[in-house]
Amino acid sequence: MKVNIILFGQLTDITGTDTFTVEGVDDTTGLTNKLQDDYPALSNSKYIIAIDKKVIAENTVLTENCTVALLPPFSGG
Amino acid sequence: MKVNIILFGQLTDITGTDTFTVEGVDDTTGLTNKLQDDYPALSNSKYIIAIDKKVIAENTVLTENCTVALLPPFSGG
Amino acid sequence: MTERKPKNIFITGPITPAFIAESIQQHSSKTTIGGHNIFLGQIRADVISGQTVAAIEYTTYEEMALEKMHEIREAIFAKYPLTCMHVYHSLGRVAAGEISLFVFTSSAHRKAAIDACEETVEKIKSELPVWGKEVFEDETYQWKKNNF
Amino acid sequence: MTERKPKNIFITGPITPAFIAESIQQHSSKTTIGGHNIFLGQIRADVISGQTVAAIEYTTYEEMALEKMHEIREAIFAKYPLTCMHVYHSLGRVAAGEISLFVFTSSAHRKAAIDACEETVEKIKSELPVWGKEVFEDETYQWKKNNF
Repeated sequence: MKVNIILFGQLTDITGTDTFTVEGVDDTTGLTNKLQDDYPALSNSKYIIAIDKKVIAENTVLTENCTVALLPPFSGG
Repeated sequence: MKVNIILFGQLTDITGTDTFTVEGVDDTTGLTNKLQDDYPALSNSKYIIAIDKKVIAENTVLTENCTVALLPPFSGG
Repeated sequence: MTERKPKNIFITGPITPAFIAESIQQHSSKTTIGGHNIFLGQIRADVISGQTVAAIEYTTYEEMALEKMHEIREAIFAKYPLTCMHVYHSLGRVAAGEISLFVFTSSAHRKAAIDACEETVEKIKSELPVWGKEVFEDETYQWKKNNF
Repeated sequence: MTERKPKNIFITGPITPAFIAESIQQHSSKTTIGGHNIFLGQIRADVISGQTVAAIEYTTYEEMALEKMHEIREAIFAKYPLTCMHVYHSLGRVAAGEISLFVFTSSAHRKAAIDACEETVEKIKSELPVWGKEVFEDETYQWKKNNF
């Protein structure tokens, strides 16, 4: 299963990119574990997760081709 | 003793003028009694009194040539 | 704190959007400001017993009003960490849809500007010797009453 | 109540005083309005460890931000008797002294416009997926943190 990842703000300083795809993960816990393996600095970062623009509060099953956004604390205005 | 009277807002509809002078009154109670004799509709009007721009809360002695303002409820803005 | 001298707040006729824009523009050099709050009072075309308000005509006891506004300003600056505050009020005739009151506060962080603006508007409405005469389309009128 | 569709709130670069004036002017035909409240966010030239902020560069998750703004707008209209509300937020680079946020509420009586404006500003700061990058004069940067 392929999911699309997008990152914002200070998280892009860690990954060096703001969009990529990940394969072989089933849920958000699996995904964040994989991302923290690939980018260890992510484990020290504060962020929330949105799947297809809806913020989730707990581990959630992913669906084929969904978009998972990693959102650091908002700082608009 | 002569005092200067100025009126504002709806009070000028009663007096037909906004400035005049009054003689022969010693304090604000004497003054308002005289004004209400001259303009009976004033006794049904709500207003506060300022002497030389300072609002007074109780009967106050007048001084020669002072300015007494009759101020109906404010409605700016 | 430097003393702030009474300044004139009265403008003859309506306060224009261009005047407001210019006032905003003048703050672009004050780079300690993080938030501005603006209140604008606009004349409503209220319908009262079938008559529509066409304009409000404002009068004031100017000397007393400027002294009172100075007091209000001093009290607001003493209470809130403001960078600046500007107040303008119309005198004379202001038509329905036009602006008659402009209160503009600025501060480093938004809370002070927001709270100071609201408090200043309330004080202007309740403490400033200004009177509005609601003139109907047929030139009859009634005296405006403020609600608190 | 008529449904309000998500509308774009984003403007590339600063929000100009002329744009604000035009927005105010457009309300002169709405003669049920008695009070407008406007909040403007301006970029501060903060000094951090000897470095001065020259600009903030804003980015957003636009699709999500517009949906969220739509939700905020619906909630505000459900809570307050507003005549209208307009929100604009900058994207891209906004220099110190320039304006990056413009929230504009209008109502028949002032209280609704004032309260709705403040609540909307707080929601924008805490709920909209927008990020600010504080760029210093030497083009180094740090990520902005909002205070609540």
